[in-house]
Amino acid sequence: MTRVGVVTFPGSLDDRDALRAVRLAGGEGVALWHDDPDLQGVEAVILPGGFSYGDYLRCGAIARFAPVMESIVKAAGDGMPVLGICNGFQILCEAHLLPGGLTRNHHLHFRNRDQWLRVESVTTAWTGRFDAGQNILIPLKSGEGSYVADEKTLDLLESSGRIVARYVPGKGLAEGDHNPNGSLRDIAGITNEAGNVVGLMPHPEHAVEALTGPSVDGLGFFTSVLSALSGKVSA
Amino acid sequence: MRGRPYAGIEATGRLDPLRPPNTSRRNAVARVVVDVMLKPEILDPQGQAVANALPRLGVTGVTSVRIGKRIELEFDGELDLDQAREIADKLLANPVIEDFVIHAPEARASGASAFGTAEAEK
Amino acid sequence: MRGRPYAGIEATGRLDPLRPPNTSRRNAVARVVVDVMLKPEILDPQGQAVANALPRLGVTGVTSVRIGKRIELEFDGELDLDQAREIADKLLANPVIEDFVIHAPEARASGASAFGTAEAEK
Amino acid sequence: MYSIMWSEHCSYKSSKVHLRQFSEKAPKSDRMLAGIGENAGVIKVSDTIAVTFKVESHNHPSFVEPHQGAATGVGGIVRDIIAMGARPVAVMDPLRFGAADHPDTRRVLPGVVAGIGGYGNCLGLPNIGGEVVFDPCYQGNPLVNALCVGVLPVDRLQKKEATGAGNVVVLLGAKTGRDGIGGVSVLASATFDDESQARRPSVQVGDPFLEKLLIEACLEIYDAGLLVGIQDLGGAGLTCALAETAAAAGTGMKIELDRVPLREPSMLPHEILASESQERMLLIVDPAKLDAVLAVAQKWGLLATALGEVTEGPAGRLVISWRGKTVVDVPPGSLADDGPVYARPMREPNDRFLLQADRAETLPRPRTGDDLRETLLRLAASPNLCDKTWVTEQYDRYVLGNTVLAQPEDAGVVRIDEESGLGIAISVDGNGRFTRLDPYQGAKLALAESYRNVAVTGAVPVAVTDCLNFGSPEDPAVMWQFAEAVRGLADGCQELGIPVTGGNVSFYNQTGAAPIHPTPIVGVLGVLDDVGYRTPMGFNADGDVILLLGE
Ligand SMILES: Nc1ncnc2c1ncn2[C@@H]1O[C@H](COP(=O)(O)OP(=O)(O)O)[C@@H](O)[C@H]1O
Repeated sequence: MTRVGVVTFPGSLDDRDALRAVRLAGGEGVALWHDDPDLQGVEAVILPGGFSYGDYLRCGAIARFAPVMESIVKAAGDGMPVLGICNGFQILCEAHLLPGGLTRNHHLHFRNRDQWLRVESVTTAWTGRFDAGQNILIPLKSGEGSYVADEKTLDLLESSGRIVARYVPGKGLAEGDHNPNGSLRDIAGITNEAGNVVGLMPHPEHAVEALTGPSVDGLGFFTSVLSALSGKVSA
Repeated sequence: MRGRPYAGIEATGRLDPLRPPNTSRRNAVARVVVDVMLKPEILDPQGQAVANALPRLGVTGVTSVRIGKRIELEFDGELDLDQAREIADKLLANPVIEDFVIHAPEARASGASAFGTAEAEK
Repeated sequence: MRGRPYAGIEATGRLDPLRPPNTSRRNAVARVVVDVMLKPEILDPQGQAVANALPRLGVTGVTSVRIGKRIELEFDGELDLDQAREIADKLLANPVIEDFVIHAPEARASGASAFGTAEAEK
Repeated sequence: MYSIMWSEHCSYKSSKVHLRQFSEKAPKSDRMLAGIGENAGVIKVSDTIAVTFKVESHNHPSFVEPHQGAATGVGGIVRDIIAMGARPVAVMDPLRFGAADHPDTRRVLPGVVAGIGGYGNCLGLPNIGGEVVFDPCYQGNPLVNALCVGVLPVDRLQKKEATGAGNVVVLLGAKTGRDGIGGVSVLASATFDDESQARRPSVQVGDPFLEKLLIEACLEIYDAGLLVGIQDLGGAGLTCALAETAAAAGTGMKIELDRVPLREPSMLPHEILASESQERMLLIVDPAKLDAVLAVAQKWGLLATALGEVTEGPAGRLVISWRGKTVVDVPPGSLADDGPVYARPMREPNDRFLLQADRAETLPRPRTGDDLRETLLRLAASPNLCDKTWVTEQYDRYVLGNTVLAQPEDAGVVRIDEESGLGIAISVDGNGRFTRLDPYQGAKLALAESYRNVAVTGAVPVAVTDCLNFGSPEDPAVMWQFAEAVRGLADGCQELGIPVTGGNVSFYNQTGAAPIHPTPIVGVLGVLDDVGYRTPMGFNADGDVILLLGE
């Protein structure tokens, strides 16, 4: 079974949820500890949501220096799939694995709601099982989710197909309110040049069971990486 | 910006963000800075978290970190310190847990404010 | 604290939170202040919110508000500005979205730092 | 120490004589593993799993400093739940504010909501429900009640008793500062007047990140079986925790106060003892297991400090030294148990017959289309009926991945066992206006509403917790309201056959001579054998049949 690691930092909250999602997608979830650089032979890594180090100073700023991150940065450079969800996305930006940064929601409040996204890039390690342009519904919950980058970076992301998902209007969202936090160009998620590192503000791991989520659309991220990895093995 | 040289006591990543480069220092716009810090007896979890993280960066000499807010106000026309103080007291600081200090860097006699020196470097 | 008198350009709710009252200004502990502000091109929603709230307080002359962080570091022993700058660059500020300025108020030649003046008032 | 421990907040001196009814009238239940008197009631929900829940107030601090007051309210109730041996799994927040358009509500409400959200979200606890009610009677006394529910294996239940001479007393968590010194006695046990404003204790500021680490560290310590006893530090800080743990075991303690890690080195012994610094727990540890406990603390980056040891009972003494001198030497029971008990005078409020004379039947009814339109618009515009999304969007309801029902449902439902689908439902309700008209019936109605809200999800209601928010007990009319409400709640529980397992009393919610409406908040816990069978509110599909049950 494909082993997917989920890192627990002090203050990580959705780590067990990410492990559950990996399991439901058919993989084996492996708990990784922030203080231990050993990646235990996993083939992909998830940096889960939460408030690592209380989100003090800047979200993800302190977590970036955890010993496990050194191994992850190196492995990511070698092509290992890495998904950062919410706080994980923030950590990836702080670690410069992804460009830009995440700042305070423009309305200054933490916001938790079911959010419509359009999946735009389906060539990443984490989105291969989606259709390009597919609309999905997954929970969003964050206080500092507003994606910012300079114009040049934004243009580059657009032109190279590195915008993974955007906030879009949909059922249940008030008109004109589809962007929940002021993210530039409605960006909800991006990828690196190689397409193995993905950062996503909303939480796919909370949309994996009909009982507890608004949909099961989130499962696609986890099945995608498992397919990508098994494809690699057989190739 | 990284590794930029600095001189004397001032090191700067960038200049005063409020002032566009190359504008004259004496103009009609008045600027006030309000520094808001938690009262010393109040727990500062942010500062604490940063202090605890420093050894991981190989930094050992830091004994205390306190994190507060720096607020830059720009006034149209004359500086009204009374007004600035009222804004700080009513809106910018929470007097139950915070203290504030107001500076008017522009008005300082010597002109040798932190930002001034930094600017001179450019 | 409210309505406390202030003199000249300094108004203070309270003194430097880092220094216990009545300690000498020259001691073995070195202090550094790092001011971190969002880059001017990055939207500052907090500053915006304050700016929008001001007219409600009857304040109309303020044209811009930017809110950043003021971080006070206390070093054990000698001040190491290189180290302070490294901490600021690596941890305290994110160069993608923020700029920083480092001051060492203690070392200022004139001694007329903001907090110094404020302190003298008490 | 005595003035704090014997304060209303800590000793329940005015309420004790009434609260007894909860135990006296409680139906016998072998589900109840811990009841009133413990940090929180514990109910067995299967052969191996138990649930603990409690609602508590943080009203006064939240008026002084809404954000931190509400945040530390969440922190406090969560520590009660941890102290029972449970992992906290959800929170709820019944709130009361003054008029929605009053300027001070603009200060208090956003701060309270941000505080509850900020703390609960950072702990990773889903918020699964609550209330937001506006009424001018709460203008100077907003109510911030917070409920937490936790889950534990039956055999992980923790005790607070400091048994076993020679066992080590360990303080775990945050450093001690000058937070909220005299907080409980000054804030929670007095009305606000100019004098008490001047005596305001310094506000407690919470660190939810540290509390999250505290949760994980405590659970790891429990699972390794390393503890003799544990108690959270809340109101009255160390004083209360030391006295209660020793008194509960009939032992004594020898404590060196110099060992307490301080945020401010200049603190005096009475300040250290009274400090209400947040995010601290007191552990009683067998010396052979001390190293293992310290290792877990270190893993989670927490301070853990041995303060002293348990000494021989019976009738041991609590002896505290500081800088080589004995500063305290008392029997712990005298602090914890021997506080005064008052039977305060009570008198039915003399305006009650006037209120009751004003019956619904005599009110004018809308008769024309225009009247109806007017009434409908007024209802639609009422802040009490408005959409609460502005509040609930600021709370994480998904974290932990077990939330089955939350806002906007009538009750929250969480799965507590993924394999079997075992789950719990909780609702919190109260109605101050009803209770003002008739405290006995008002309390019963709050219970009935909460009970119904739990039952309609498909759960079987099994236990009750309550937070009794009232004015000054020194006012005989308020005392009467209190006594009637307690009698009503106790009778209601007896009739429904479920016990009150714990709760909290908040007195002195009063501005000058004007008390708030008596506001008992009742939380009911229910059990679902399989959350797959929960019933959400609202119609599901076209063609569903609609039935009306009852009259
Ligand atoms: N302070 C709060 N915290 C969390 N949830 C709340 C709060 N206030 C209201 N809610 C939730 O919002 C929903 C609607 O509340 P409300 O309008 O009071 O409903 P009802 O009138 O049916 O009780 C309910 O699910 C309730 O639990």
